[in-house]
Amino acid sequence: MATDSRRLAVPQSSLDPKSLCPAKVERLLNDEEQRLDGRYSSESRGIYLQCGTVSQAKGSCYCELGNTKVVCSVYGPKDVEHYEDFQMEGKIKCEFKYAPFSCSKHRGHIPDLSEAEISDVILQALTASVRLQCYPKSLIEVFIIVLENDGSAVSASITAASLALADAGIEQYDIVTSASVRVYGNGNFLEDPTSVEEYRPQDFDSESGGDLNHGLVTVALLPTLNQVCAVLSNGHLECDVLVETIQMCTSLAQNLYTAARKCLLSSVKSVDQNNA
Amino acid sequence: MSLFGNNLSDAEKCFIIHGIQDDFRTDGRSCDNYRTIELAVNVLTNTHGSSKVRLGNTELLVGVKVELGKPEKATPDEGRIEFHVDCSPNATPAAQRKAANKDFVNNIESMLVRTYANKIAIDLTSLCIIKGKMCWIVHVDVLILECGGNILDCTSLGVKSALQDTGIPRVVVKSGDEGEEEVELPDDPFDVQHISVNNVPILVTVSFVGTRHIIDATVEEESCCSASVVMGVTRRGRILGVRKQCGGSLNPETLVEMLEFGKKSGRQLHVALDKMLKSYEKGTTGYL
Amino acid sequence: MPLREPTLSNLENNFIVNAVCDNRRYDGRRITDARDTQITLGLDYGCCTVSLGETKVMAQVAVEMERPKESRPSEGSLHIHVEMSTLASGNFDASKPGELGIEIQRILERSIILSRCLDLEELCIRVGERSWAVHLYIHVLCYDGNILDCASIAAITSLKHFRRPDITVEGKTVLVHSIEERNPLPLTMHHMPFCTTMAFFKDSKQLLVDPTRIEEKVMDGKLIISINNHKEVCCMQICGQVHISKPQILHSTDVAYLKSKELSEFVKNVLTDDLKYKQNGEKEQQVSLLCKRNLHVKENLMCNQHKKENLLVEIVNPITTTENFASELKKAPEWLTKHDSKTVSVGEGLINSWGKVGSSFFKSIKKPELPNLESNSEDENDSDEEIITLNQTS
Amino acid sequence: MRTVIKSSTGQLRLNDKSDDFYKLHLKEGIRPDGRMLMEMRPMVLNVGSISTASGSSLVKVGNTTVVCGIKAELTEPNASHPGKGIVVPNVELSPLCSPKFKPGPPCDQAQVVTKFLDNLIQSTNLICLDDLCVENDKLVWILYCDLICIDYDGNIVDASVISLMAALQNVKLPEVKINEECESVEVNLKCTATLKLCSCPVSTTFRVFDRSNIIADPTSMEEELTEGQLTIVTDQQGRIIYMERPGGVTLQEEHVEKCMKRAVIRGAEVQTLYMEVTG
Amino acid sequence: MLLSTLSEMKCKQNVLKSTDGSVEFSQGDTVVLVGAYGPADCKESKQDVKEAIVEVNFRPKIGIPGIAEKYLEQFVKGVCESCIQRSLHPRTTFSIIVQVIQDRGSLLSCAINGTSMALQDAGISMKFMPVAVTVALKHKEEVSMETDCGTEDYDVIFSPSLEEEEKAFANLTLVFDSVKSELVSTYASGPMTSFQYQQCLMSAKNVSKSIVQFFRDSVSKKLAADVL
Repeated sequence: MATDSRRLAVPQSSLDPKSLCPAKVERLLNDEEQRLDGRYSSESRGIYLQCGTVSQAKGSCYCELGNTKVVCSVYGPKDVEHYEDFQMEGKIKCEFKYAPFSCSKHRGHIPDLSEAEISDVILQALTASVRLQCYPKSLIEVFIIVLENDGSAVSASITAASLALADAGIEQYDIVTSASVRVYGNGNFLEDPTSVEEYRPQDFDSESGGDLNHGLVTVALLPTLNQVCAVLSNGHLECDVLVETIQMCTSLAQNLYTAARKCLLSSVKSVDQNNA
Repeated sequence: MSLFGNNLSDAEKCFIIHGIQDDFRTDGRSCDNYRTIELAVNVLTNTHGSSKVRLGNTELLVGVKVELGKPEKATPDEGRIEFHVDCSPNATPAAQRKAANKDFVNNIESMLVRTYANKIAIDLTSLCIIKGKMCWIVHVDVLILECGGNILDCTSLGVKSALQDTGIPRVVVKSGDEGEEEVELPDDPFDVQHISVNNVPILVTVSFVGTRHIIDATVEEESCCSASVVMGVTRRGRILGVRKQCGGSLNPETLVEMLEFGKKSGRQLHVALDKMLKSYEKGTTGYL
Repeated sequence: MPLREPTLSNLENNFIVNAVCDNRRYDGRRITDARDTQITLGLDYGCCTVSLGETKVMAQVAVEMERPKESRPSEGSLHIHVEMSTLASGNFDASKPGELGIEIQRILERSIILSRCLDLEELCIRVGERSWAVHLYIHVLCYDGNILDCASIAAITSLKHFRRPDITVEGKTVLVHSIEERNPLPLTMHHMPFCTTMAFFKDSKQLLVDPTRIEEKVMDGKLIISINNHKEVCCMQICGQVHISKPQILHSTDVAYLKSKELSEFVKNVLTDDLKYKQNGEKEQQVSLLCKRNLHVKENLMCNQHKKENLLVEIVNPITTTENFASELKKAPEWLTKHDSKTVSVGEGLINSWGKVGSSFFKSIKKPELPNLESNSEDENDSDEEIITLNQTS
Repeated sequence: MRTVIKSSTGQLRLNDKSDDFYKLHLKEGIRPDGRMLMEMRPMVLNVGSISTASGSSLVKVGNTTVVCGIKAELTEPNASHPGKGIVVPNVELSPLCSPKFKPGPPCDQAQVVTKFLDNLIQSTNLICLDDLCVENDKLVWILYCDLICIDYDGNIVDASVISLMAALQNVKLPEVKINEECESVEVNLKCTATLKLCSCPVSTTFRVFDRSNIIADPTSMEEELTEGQLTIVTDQQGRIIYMERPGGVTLQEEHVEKCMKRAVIRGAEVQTLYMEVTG
Repeated sequence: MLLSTLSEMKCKQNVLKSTDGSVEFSQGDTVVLVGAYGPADCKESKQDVKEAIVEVNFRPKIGIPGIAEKYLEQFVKGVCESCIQRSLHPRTTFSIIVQVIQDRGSLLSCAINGTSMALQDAGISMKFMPVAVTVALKHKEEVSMETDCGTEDYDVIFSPSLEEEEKAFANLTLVFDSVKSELVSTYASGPMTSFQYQQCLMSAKNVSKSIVQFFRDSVSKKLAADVL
């Protein structure tokens, strides 16, 4: 009975009613090359970016990618806790969390392994762009919460985190933008996948190696420097396909740069207006 | 990884980087060479399969245990494979700090989970006994004894060897009273079947140091590395899961080169490992 | 925030050791005397407060249903939890039991659970499916040495005093009867083990029963014996720097046995008295005292009680009536803004940092119409929100 | 002219000066953000925007933003209440929303607000738990009500109550049946039902400044300058269904009365808001 | 005017040797044991340069303290923060532990009254002594024939027992200061009109005065015992 004494007790397990009537998705693309939501395979969803969402934070960003909703806030640079070693470079701490209601199944409150991994990937991506040598002995904290996960939550989080850092006035070499592509069989690439379109091994029969060239690739990019700062993939891919997908992600991420710039510009404008 | 890197001076780092530029590493290897791999399987008697691997100064122990359990609701005709990684506090000074140890272990676990979360790595349906009711759960426990760099590659070698070594008791399903199925375990402990490891991936970490990429970096080299890519490579050169590590960034072209390089090295490593495991069956310990 | 444990000066230290060597103790007791034992039973089943001199422990027993362990499908379980409350001593941390707490818990487990004094098979409801789990909570309220003896008395008394609800099993369903419906049942106990702590001084030559906190601080070590009324030793432990000879152990066992016998008689009497009180319908908390040598003079004087006749109170009606606030309310549409079917807002005053939140946050985004990269800013109401749509043709 | 204080730079460290700063304002009967003492901040309510949740809402009270998502799942009932569903509220005050909060397990304040919501649900019999039962002793609904604070600028209690209520009103439960023959659970996602709510509480929070100045709907800074808040929860009939003041400056009766009066008016306002979004 | 009864109170002071002040306080069948330490040393990270901090630990009888205890804690803590003269002891801590011995209703008021006496027993300087009263409003089971009771169809019960609390439609706990009889803290649940609330408030205020008298008697009795 090792329950969390700081929260109300919940039963050990519960079932998502939707999982009991699995509407099996047969194909993600129809004959007209259209996806379930009507998009073409090489068509991204609209992105909405807004800085300064969290009034209490040093910097913050809200990102909406289709139905996927992510909020990120940044605090710091502040003193590192005294017991940590002295460092000439600043440190970033990143915490990524799915809200309990954001996925199809209710999620626990304590970060699990996959959330810890994503935190790490985002941290690595941000480390590449932040000028850490400008912040000796300091800590920059990045908190990300996914309110709704309808696919590509990791990409949305990385983009939001970088914009939030910019909003906080943290020096960066470049903004980080990120995009995901689902590889769907030979030669089909679904850009900016929704949660239904994300790779799940149980969708395949194990006979005849049915999941060859199925997988999901996420890439984060420093667009003006043309440097890749995060790569994450799963599924079963051939190397050439992987390379091709990465290139596709890179160009998608490159396109996001305009949106990110616009968002930052408009947030600066609105601050100016308020001051005036 | 920089987390466990020791504090090298700038001059030392410079020496290592320049060496790598000239394809000559501090221990005499060239950029595409692994360190010596020492391998032993079936080292723990109270597991179903086990292995002990030493790669340079990195050493770890892998034990596999199987137990009967219930399949997940979403996948009623599949068994499960679960990974658990432990790091001895003696493995490296940083591992004595609890938080750092946990991050380190999580990192390995999540990469293993990532590369095994597909249909190809292990045929999970072969682990199912009665659909929706009973299956085998394979627990893979990794104990890291010493960290000498390139822990991920070493872990995956250990896991593959231990899985190869694993014998699952051959159970018989009988329909008992009241139409319920009964499962009978064999009396003979050697009446086992082996898990097919033909498509099990090996992790290959390609590190970018200075201006070149290398495989199998030592701790010192890891602390000079600006970015690295870990990938799961199968025997046939397919890629199951990629992740970029370390805080630096990479040119897209370099990244592609590194992936190609990793794939090539992974296939070679598979061949070498299989050879080694085969010779082991004949009763000799193999060296790479 | 734990306070520091007070230290003892050498002078105090020597005084106590010398006294003990002369077969005397600073509180006037003899070497083999325990302090006054007092048991207070409450209204709740399985709850008692035991004090041993100044040391005070409360015990409470509770049951819950659980699934029995696979290795013992036909048995219930008994769990002991020792809570070292900060009440007991300023240097106890309520969140963790500490070394002392763990020691007490381990010895109680060995003496009560492992000696199988509680019939666990009786606690099984359905083999392999349901059983009772008995939880024994020991709250240490005041620490003046020898918590263990006090806790063991409290544990046994509360287990003896406890009544669990009656149940009926029909097929697979288990029906639990409330106390009003059916008389609750006691737990079956085979024997009553009590712990006795003996402190050793002077190179383990001098023995002392029931050490106080100060005596615990200066002693060389201690011998703990848990023994029941059948003269069966249930648990024995030596701690500290002592080397005890065989005759000493035998002698100690005899001492412990005598004490245990006395205590089990005492506990039995207390419980039968309690039953009588309950039958007479008296609600008073029952207090029983063993060895009335030290009179508790001040206790009754310091206890103040409200007299019944003074308890009548008057209910006052407020003079102002505060009904019908709602009539002051204006009609709705004037202050309410409706943004879309899902979003409304109310009020004015502080400016929102999100501007027109209703229309930007959680906005459903329009599908792009043009198949090339474009950015299209919607300038509604001069707000700065922009919707940027991205697209690419393959 | 209204003065607007925007703390976009994050944490403001309070000192004696800011105390005086407030006192000077209150003397003139106005608060630094331009509000009157009993004036509430503007409020925005949005429902049903999170498709992964069974019911959801977003509430902004001034800068304070709370998102409530309710996830309905099926579980075995509690052994002591075999015919009742389970409702579990949980308030998350993560370090994301304010520098006041630290990462890790929920802080005292989050625990207290969680328990407050739990008490409110139980004491008002807000949801008929018998309705949440699918099959006695076998299968019941569990409603995980997770409230996530995205921006903490004071008065989390009011925002939480409003967002919880709006989200509960927005919940849609699919039809669930137990097939007796094969003992399997059948779900009909097309046929959904809304929750029946027995009451519709609205909470209003006050703080007392300097013994005599009562301010409604405090901001984060105002919370730091005062001790103990007074929360009054009213229902649609204008009755008080919950009241809580854990301590602080002593209050006279007329102050309490004044607050109750304001709470009832506020209650009616928000009730209309609920009506608007649920249609 | 209606009349009601307050349940019997009992107060035993200085019961624990280890604490600075301790009280076993019972109201009817509800018993709590309260211990207070302070002003005492404080961790640097928690220190307040201007005033002392108060820590309250509410301990249940069964199980480990959880979220329900945290909720009750905030009331005891809030009351203590407003009654203790904290500015006299900057950078220190007051620690109060409330152990439930027996819960038979009106737990919160019993805990607060107990805390009040424990603080007094510890000799901690206070601005006033908090006095708590629990009130329950219950619908009349049958309509009373007496006409002078007014038109109310409910009973006002002071210090209700657990059963009475369950049956009541509204429960209130009100905490007053002993000097001016102003409201310090309040907890109320259940549908009630503001008239009813005001009624309970005024009545409880009167009752609080007799409880203050009880506190006085207890203290003088203790002092008399000390002299003996």
